[in-house]
Amino acid sequence: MSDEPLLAVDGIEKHFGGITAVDGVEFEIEEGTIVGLIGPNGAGKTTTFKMLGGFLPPDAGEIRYRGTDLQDIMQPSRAEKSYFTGSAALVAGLGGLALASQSTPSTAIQAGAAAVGAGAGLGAYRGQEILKTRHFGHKYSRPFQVSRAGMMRTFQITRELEGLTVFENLLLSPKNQPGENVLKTWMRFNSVTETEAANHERAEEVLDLLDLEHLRDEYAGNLSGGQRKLLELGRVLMADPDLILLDEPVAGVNPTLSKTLLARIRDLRDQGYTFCIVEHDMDVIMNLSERIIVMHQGQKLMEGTPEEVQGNQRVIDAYLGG
Amino acid sequence: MALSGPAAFLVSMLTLGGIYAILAIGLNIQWGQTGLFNISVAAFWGIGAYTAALVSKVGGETAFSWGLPFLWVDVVGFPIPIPVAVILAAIVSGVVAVLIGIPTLRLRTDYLAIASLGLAETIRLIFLNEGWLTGGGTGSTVSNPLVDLQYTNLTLLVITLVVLGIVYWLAETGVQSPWGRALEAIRDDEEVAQALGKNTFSLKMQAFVIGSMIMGVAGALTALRLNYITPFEFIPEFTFYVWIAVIVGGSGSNRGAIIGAGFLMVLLEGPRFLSDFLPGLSGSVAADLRFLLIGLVLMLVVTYRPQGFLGDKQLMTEDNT
Amino acid sequence: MALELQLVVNGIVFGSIILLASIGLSLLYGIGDFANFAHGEFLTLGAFITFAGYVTFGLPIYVAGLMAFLFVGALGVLIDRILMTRHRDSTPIILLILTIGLALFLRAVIRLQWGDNQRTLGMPLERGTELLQGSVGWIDYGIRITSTDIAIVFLALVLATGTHLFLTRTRMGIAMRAMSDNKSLAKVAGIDTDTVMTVTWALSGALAGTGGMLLAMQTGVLFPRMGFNIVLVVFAAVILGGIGSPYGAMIGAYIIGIAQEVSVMIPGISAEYRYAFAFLIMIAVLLYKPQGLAGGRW
Amino acid sequence: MMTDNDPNADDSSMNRRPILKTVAAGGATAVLAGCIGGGDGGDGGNGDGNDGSSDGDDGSSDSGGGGATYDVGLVNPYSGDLAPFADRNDRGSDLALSEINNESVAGGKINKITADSETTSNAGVSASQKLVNQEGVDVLTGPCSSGVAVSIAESVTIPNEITHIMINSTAPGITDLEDNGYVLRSCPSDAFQGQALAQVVSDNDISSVSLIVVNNDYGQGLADAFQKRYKELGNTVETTIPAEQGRSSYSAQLNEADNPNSEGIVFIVYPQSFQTMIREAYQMGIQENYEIFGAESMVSDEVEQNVDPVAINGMKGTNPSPPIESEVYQTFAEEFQNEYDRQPTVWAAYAYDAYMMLGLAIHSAGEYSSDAVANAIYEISRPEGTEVSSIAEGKSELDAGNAINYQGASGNVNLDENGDPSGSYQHWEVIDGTFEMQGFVDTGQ
Repeated sequence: MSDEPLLAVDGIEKHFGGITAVDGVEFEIEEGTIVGLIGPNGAGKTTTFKMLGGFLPPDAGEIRYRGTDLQDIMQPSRAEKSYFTGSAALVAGLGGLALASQSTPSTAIQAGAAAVGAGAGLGAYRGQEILKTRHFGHKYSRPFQVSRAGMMRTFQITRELEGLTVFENLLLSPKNQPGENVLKTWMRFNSVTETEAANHERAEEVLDLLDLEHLRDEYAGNLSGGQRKLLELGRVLMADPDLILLDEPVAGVNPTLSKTLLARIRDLRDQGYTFCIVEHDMDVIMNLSERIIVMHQGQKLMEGTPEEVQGNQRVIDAYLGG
Repeated sequence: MALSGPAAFLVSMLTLGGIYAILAIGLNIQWGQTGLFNISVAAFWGIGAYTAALVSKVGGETAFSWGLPFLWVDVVGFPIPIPVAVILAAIVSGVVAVLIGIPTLRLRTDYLAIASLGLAETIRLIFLNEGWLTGGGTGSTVSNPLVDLQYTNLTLLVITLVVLGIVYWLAETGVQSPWGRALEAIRDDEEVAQALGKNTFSLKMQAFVIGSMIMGVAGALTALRLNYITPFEFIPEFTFYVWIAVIVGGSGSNRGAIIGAGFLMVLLEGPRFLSDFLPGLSGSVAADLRFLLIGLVLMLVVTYRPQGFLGDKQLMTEDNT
Repeated sequence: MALELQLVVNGIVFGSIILLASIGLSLLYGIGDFANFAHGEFLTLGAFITFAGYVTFGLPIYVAGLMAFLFVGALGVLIDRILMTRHRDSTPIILLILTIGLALFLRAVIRLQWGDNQRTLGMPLERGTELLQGSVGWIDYGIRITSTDIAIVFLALVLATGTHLFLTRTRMGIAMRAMSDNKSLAKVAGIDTDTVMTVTWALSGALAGTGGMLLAMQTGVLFPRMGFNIVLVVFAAVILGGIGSPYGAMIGAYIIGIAQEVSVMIPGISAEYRYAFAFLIMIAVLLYKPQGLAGGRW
Repeated sequence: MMTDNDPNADDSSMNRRPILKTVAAGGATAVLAGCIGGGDGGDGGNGDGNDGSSDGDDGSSDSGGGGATYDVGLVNPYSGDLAPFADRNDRGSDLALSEINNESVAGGKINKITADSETTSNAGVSASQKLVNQEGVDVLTGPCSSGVAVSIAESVTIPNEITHIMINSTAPGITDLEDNGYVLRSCPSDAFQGQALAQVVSDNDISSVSLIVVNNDYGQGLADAFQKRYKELGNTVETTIPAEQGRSSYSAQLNEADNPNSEGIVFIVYPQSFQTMIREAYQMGIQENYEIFGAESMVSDEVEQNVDPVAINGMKGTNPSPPIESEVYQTFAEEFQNEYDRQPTVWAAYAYDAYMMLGLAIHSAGEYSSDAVANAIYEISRPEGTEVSSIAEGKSELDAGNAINYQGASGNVNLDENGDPSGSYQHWEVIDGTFEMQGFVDTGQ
């Protein structure tokens, strides 16, 4: 690992129809810091966030996490590629076989047709893949790989998994759960129960940390807005990522709870986690962040320490004018 | 050679009910657990049935001529007809499910519904028109090894219940596991599941394939029950029947799926006794009234108890999209 | 030998039949946010009411068609008032199951009323007029068109245009579009969403009723499953066009109609598979344009 | 207009014969049988029908008891694709039952219990399970489509050793069922008709045809038999085009059949699809270029009444022929006309014959049980013996100790060792929009 920052954003753009939502934004996030992302409504913060998380591919520019382009992180694995290719070949091969068997009883010709079909299917699939990625600028959007790589986001409007209890929500997050392979579950692998027990333990700790023990078995759908925010943070903690993208972590949270939340975030920073936070509450963001990036109309207006941002006339104009 | 009298009727109904229960559990994994709006149940049911019919023909000759007890588990490594048929039915259904899943599982819920319905119809057309493989409209005989047994219908019931037990265990274990949790996450909000690092496409595919394999197993049992299958068994209406079982039983609950299948059997077969109470009712009017009743009950159930008997109220009454 | 142009014409005629059903289905899908599986039964009912008017009462065919338009429209209102008002907040899946129940119910009612045997409109037979006979190179062009074909296409287009005007020129139509775009916003803006839903049901039913008449005119035979048998194709057209977009549905209907007919030209594929063809096209389009052709716009 | 004779046109027939209102509406089968037979609760008997006859020794050998009821099951497609056949089966069988129960056979009456097959095997098997095991019938009749019939035979009737008389299942494959003599039918196998049809087409000097075939057991079975014979006669089949029932358009199939190499088009489809097809064919001008032929399935009132004569005039084909000139058929047709105010179809005749044979077999055996019926039914239909065609005649001959040979409305119904009657076929031509029989087909074998 060289001196490449944890996250480097380089001139990303996003257009929706004729509207330019994000226009050449660039910034960097160093490990172990809290960076704030602010701006008036419609400044493109959320779109930027989506692109960082891999949910939206940028139209131009590059996002590098630990020096690797997000597009490379989100590449389908070799296994997945061969699985798709194989399926295309299988379908076309069967098609060839069916066509041949209609017209001739000769096994050799049928086998030949099947082979030709399979080849054609394989070729057609590879061809359209190449066409798609090389010539039509197809971008991958497979955010789970970003998440697995260690960069995890929360949502502006908390999206709890309402049919799951608080405890289950927490248990869901950890990476590399052997129990998520259903065959291992059915075969009763030891690793499944062991990991599950470890996760249970950790989930209890997180519940404790966030003061949510009393809601352990409550359906997440029944939580208040603030409790959901806490749960969302808890879920991220369970996954143990390196970089946490928080989208309005204290919006709609009562002041007491909000204070707890912010204290937790600071603690976590001290433990080595890195945060990037979008927040409307200026007090919160000024108190929390070491660096602040201000966006306006899809562009980066400025970047600096809270003090610098607070005194900046352009920022004030943007907020008042926007 | 077989059980007879009312007991036999009951056995037959229980067998059919068991088959519907297996189908319902398969669908419950897809819909109740993962939120996949699959309307191609009948297709996988049919694939299972036809596979069983085809392989039973292949294996029939040799295994029969040995005069072995047909449920005998292999000793010298020679497979016996029934398990082979059932397992192969599951495998073939699974392979087809993978192929269908690749294009359709990326689609939005309701698009998936119609796409799967269309593919089901395509598969039925293949059953109907590829005579060299399926016997076409004439149908296909099933070399049922059970037919020569002392208590054919009872044996089939036992097999069905054993399969149902296995399927139920697999489904329940799956649901309770982290795998089931991840599927539920996808059902509730696929984007969140992605943000949490779950490969949602792969998980959806797993649910789709496993559910479809279970439906294929039900198909194999159906082949054994009917001994002769035609493409007309696998029309879209039967998919709706299975949906009724799942919804009425309660989405997301495997026990509910079984209860729903029981309810479905009462709904489908109960009105047969209607003419006993209403003499003078002609056969065709009775048949029409039966469907009238089925439609009515369905509307009433979803109006007054949308979560079904054992369902998760959360899932059925709140909009999660 | 099959004349290529003829296939296209056949496709346009078939597309026109499913056109009306597609528009209605798409409106319900967009505004009510659910798939109406009873739509096929609306078609059947429209056909049978046309039958009742034309054959049983001896009215002129278009008067009978008007009856179908009005009656099935009224049925739509009835269904909405009695059944659907209780389900304004239900999930799409509940509504789907509900409409499956409704479909079974309606089909049983049709059976009880008209029986299982096929009925015939008994429209006079007509040999198609030959137009444009000739050939260029290998391509034979030459088409036969009957006045029924022309009437079907004309009527479908007139109603489609009428719907277009309704949606763009009237308050109600604009309210419907607003509601399709954003339900909560429409509610906030003071639109009576309940009434809008009822009108949508009425319009959707009326269009399907007329579609049923066209179907009966084309097929010549009526039977209780006739609507259900084509409803899958209608769904394909709606999805292809983009759910909730009536204009997309119009395009979808013609694409599906033509593609089905032209698929006969592919060698080695049995004519029976043309029904499958509609779905294959639909899935292929969705893979590259997941929102359908209209892309969620009106 | 056409509604008058339309099979379900309740309204028109109701006015004229209020007494038969329920019958015309397809109603009251059980009640009707019960009423005519003396009204001793034929329908209420369902409940105790279980103990009455399920074990075979209660209601049987003791033929003296005037109140004995013999439960017979009819699995009938009241819903589903073949629903139009259900009423035909009911009418034919009810007509036979009224005669049987007037006379009483072996001192008892036959009680018909129906169940809906929905035209699918799953439902059909359930229906027959109910009839056989719940209601305890010893003889099962129906269902309609051959696929369902085979499912029921394999899964219910053969294992339960129930005599199974199929009424409309004409698939050639049924002949080869390993049924231990329990499965028989009152309609001839399509293997015979396929040959006859091939002969007719060939005799018209048409040496290459396209086939449009409904893709179910009936269509495929018949098409296969046709093709085999037609080729033997030195002709060629250009294409066989499957067509599913219930489609709204068959232009694709017709376009495929529109093949410069063929001289004729043979339709093996049901009236419903045929009406759509022939309409489209006419619009396309197919009749101008091809000779058209059809199987028996389209010989029906619906086609005669609903299809414009110009579209079908000159069309030729075959029909399993009830001997229309025969006295038996004439009597049957007349009774049928009186009862239902319509002309019978050949299917009604098959149903009628099935029940007549059943009645005679019961009387001949002197008891009602599956085995007794299965044995006796072959005996009373064989060519040896006095020819009889009504229950009264049959009873007096049998009581006198003579062997009888039942002559049915649908033909001589001589069951061969496989339980199949041999078929005799007439060829027809459409003249002025009606099917005119042109005499019997000599298949030259």
